[in-house]
Amino acid sequence: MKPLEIPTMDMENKEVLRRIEVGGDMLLNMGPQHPSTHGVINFLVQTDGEVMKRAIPEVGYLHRSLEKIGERCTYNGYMPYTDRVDYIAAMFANQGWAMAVERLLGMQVPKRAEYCRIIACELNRISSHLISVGTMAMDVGAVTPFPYALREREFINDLLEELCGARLTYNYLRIGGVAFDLPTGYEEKVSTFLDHFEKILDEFNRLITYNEIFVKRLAHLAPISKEMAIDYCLVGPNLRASGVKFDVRKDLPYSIYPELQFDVPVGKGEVGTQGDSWDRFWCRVEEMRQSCRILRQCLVQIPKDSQVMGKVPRKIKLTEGLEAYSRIESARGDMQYYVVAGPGENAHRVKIRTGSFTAMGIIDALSRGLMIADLVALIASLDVVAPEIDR
Amino acid sequence: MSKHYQQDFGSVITSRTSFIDEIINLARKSSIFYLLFGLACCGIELMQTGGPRADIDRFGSVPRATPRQSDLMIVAGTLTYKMAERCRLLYEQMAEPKYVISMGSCASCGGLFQYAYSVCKGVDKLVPVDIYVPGCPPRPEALTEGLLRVQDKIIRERWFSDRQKIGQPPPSLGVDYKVTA
Amino acid sequence: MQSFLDNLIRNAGHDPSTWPWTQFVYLAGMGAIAFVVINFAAITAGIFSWAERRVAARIQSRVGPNRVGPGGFLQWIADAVKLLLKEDLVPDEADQFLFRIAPYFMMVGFACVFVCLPFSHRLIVADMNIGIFFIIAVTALIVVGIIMSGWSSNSKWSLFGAIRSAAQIISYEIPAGMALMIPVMLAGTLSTQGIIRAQGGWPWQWFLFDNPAAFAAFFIYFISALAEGNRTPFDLPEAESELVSGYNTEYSGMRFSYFFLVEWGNMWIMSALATTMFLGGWQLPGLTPERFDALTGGSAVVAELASLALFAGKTLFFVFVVMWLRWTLPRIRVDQMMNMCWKYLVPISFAGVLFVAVWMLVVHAVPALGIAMRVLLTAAGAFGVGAFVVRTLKNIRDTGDKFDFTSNW
Amino acid sequence: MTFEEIRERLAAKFGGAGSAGDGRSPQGGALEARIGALAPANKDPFVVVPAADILEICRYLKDDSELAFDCLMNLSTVDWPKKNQIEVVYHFWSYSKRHAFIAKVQLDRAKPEIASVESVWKSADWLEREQFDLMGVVFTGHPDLRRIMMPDDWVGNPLRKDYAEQADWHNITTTRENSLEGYVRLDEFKKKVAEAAAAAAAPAEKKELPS
Repeated sequence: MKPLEIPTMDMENKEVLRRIEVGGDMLLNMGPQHPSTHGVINFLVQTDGEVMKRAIPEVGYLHRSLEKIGERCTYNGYMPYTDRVDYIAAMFANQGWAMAVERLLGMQVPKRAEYCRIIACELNRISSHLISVGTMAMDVGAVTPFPYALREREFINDLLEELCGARLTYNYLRIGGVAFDLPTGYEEKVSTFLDHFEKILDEFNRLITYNEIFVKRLAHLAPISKEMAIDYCLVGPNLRASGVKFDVRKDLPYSIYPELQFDVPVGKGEVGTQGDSWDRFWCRVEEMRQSCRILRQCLVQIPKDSQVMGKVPRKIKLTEGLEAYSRIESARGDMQYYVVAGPGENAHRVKIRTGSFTAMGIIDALSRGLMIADLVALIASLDVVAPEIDR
Repeated sequence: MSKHYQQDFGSVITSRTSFIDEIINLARKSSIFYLLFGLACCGIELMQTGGPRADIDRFGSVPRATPRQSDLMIVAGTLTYKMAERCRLLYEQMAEPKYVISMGSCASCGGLFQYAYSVCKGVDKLVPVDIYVPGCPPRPEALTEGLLRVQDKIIRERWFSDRQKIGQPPPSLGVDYKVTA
Repeated sequence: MQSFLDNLIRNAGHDPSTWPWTQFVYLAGMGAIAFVVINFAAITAGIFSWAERRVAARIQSRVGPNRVGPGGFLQWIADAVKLLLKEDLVPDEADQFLFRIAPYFMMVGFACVFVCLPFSHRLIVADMNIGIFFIIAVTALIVVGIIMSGWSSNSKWSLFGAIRSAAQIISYEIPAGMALMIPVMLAGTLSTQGIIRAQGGWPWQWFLFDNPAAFAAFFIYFISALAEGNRTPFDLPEAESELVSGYNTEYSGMRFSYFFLVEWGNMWIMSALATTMFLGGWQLPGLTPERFDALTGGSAVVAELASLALFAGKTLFFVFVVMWLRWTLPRIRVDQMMNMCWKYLVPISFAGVLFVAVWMLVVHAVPALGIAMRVLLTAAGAFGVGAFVVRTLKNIRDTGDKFDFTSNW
Repeated sequence: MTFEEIRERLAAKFGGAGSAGDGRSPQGGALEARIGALAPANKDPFVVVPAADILEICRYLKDDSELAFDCLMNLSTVDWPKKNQIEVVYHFWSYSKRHAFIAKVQLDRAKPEIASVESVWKSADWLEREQFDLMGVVFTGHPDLRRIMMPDDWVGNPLRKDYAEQADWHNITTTRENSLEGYVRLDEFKKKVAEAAAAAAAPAEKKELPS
């Protein structure tokens, strides 16, 4: 075995450092292994004592070449990889890919399959937001909400496992439908869970959302104005917390969302400025409640037939250069797939535009003048997930 | 501990441990602090393992954020080349005796990402791995099982003699990790 | 101490004053007592580490350590043995000497406090007449240890932790000290035993319910003690989610276990001090200190044990409250921490001292006013406890509590 | 507004009346036309604009009160080795008007260079850095153009179709050795043993037959 020649971690050779004038300040290297960077993200923090001058995010520690792999796989074969784009909300990544390819094929999905998709997705949205709010509370220092979130997540994992056999990387959706129909008695199980979960949400609010210290920590922290949020292309709850009432499910309705009643929670600056970190937290908590509402409607409205797969050719072959763009509302916001079809059975180019990627870009601008403890809360409030940034 | 002598695991020392060794090993195995090193998808299952249902704390394992205080590095998830040197650095920052669990197929061999240009095909190219936990990602139960296998390994070790790792000798440690700035 | 040994030797039928080497006998006796005290401190700290993990697990609806010994009780021994046997790692770029010596500073500062912490009516190492002053002075050594460890580690996270800790502990010493002055004024002595003797066994005889300023001082002291002990919501020096592990980031093995020990041992100190100063210490209800002194034989032993149990019970309750707070509250930010100290706690504690001075004159003139205030405050305290119980029951009714005490223990 | 209306408005401003071009070849249309025709055959129609004008067009798209594209949703690049082109695809979105638009720029594959639109939309900052890293498109005027995903000393642009992976990176091999090499399945092994036994037995039988 050849001895490994790993380069010395010579910070002076890092290109990014040439762009900071450190002067008399301290340069702090936060991450990639740090308890609250939410995965492997590196922050180069220029600080003057506790107060930061600037925090530069360095990403790419989890760049897994998913876009290149998309060019090598068949359309169906890429579905498991999309799970890994956003492992906390894998169902949405599946849905985005399925919708993009369905768009290329120009096909319709059976009604029941759409309902199955939405049930799976909304359950996944709850579990994703649970991780988000739990880790946010943990980063602010309250440890207990996180195990609570994990406990509720386990129930959702059980439900999704019954549906598709996996706890995290579901691979449930197929191009043209879903892999499996709902198991018998699934509706009752989901509604039992929802009864339980809505009570837990109230308890969650009592425990942490309106906690005095928690509010003091997060109110007025790093507010993002409407214009700034749009300029930096923030999406999802981050954008809505800033006061932009935009939800792909409502404004560019896809799937069966037009048939469902739900509200879009918008940040109101209830305890501080509009668009501050507390608003982003609150938006996620409220979205969980709305997801419960959607799920209850889906369980009632779901058609009773059993067709869950549309007619899809066995080998999907498309004209070269045909391209499609799909937008869905993922747990982390507007998730977009840009697919260019290749000559054979695989795509020529897959580009995944994710919410975390742009959310990460704003941290440099927002971090000026915050404290180190605030940076941690800010990262958590933007709810970034490392593989979604890096893909 | 007699049942452990009958098993043979690679080249790990499985000879009879002394009474003092046994007492020490009992203590060591019941207090394995693991490094919070969630890299990717497996990191979520690692959190769930510490969470209410699987609760790895029952076995005395708590997460530590700093490598200095941890005994076990659970490499949970895909290791990219950009991350590789950090992983090695963290391993070398840990105090002996230290153990490594490679969690999930990405960490074990690259897994799904064999075609990927940026993924390191297996963490054992960098650090000596004690236990491989298969799965993509492994369930919390599987990781708990991995922890129990580490405990099995610890209890058969002789504290007062040199430790020996499975497979190849540990990679050369002659790397200068001076961190400047 | 000396008189205790003298008594012991006289009981055995010798006269120590005739011995030529009495000083060495005293020294050996002190050594034995120091050994006992340090072991008590270490063992309680260890047991608290287990208790904290179980309490945390219960709060987070987990199980917690349950594999080593009954209910995982021996977990702390396993941790200790493992930490002692780990490689003693000193970073290459650290200041070797300071890095090695820093944990001992903390240990010394922590162990010395036990010298004048009472445990029961007679159980105290030395009932110094400057007891409280000694405790406040000696705890400051812990800050020195923390700053040394943070500085010598040559790690930025450690440095952050150390500087935060310095700012925090030095700031909160002031309100804590001022709050402790109020019982000292009421009792008219700095000795810990003297302060307990000045109170009584029943709640309305405690200094906590003596007057509004003392009532406030208790909470000021408790908050400041949390801050000095680096407990949530003031765990900024080792904030795990911000600074990786704070001032002890670079420590491993045995030296890290000292930090461990001091953190949990401090919980006993802060709780015991709160019990001593505000909650009547070991005072048994219905048994005045004078009657206690007069007891002899078996009844004295029983009373001694009862007072020990009462004191330990009150202290352990506060230890539990500290743990409970830690696993419930978020952490505050460093500027909020300083704001709270200098803008609120310090002025209130100073005003409290002045108020108590005036109050003592008033009560001296009109004793009935003092009794009325005690009754009022005790009633208020009882109402608070009642309201808390009602609220808790309502929460349990709303969401349910599914803990099963029989399994998984 | 629909795609067609937006294109008309752009064409009115930038002089291209729109003509024969099929959208894939900007030179095919009228030479003075700076806004290419829509490509309606596709799922999402798009227009092709010349690289030199991208900054000007983007500014207009953002500032015009009717168009008001306040958000650059996506910026991606597509490598076409056969046509020797790299396409840069801009997806615009307007939150105030709720309409979308897609523009493409075709660059030379050997030397892809285009003006950065970071000054128009801040979100372009990271999106452009990503494409610079993975596809090697140089965005002139970008304030902080450096690799984002790959390490600083990485060689090549991975998303190019002709990208070849290196054999090792800092002495870490990029392939996984097959640990099962040299092993065979048990039933195949048994079959082989049986064959070998048969082969060993066969000559003897052959010897026997003639005799």
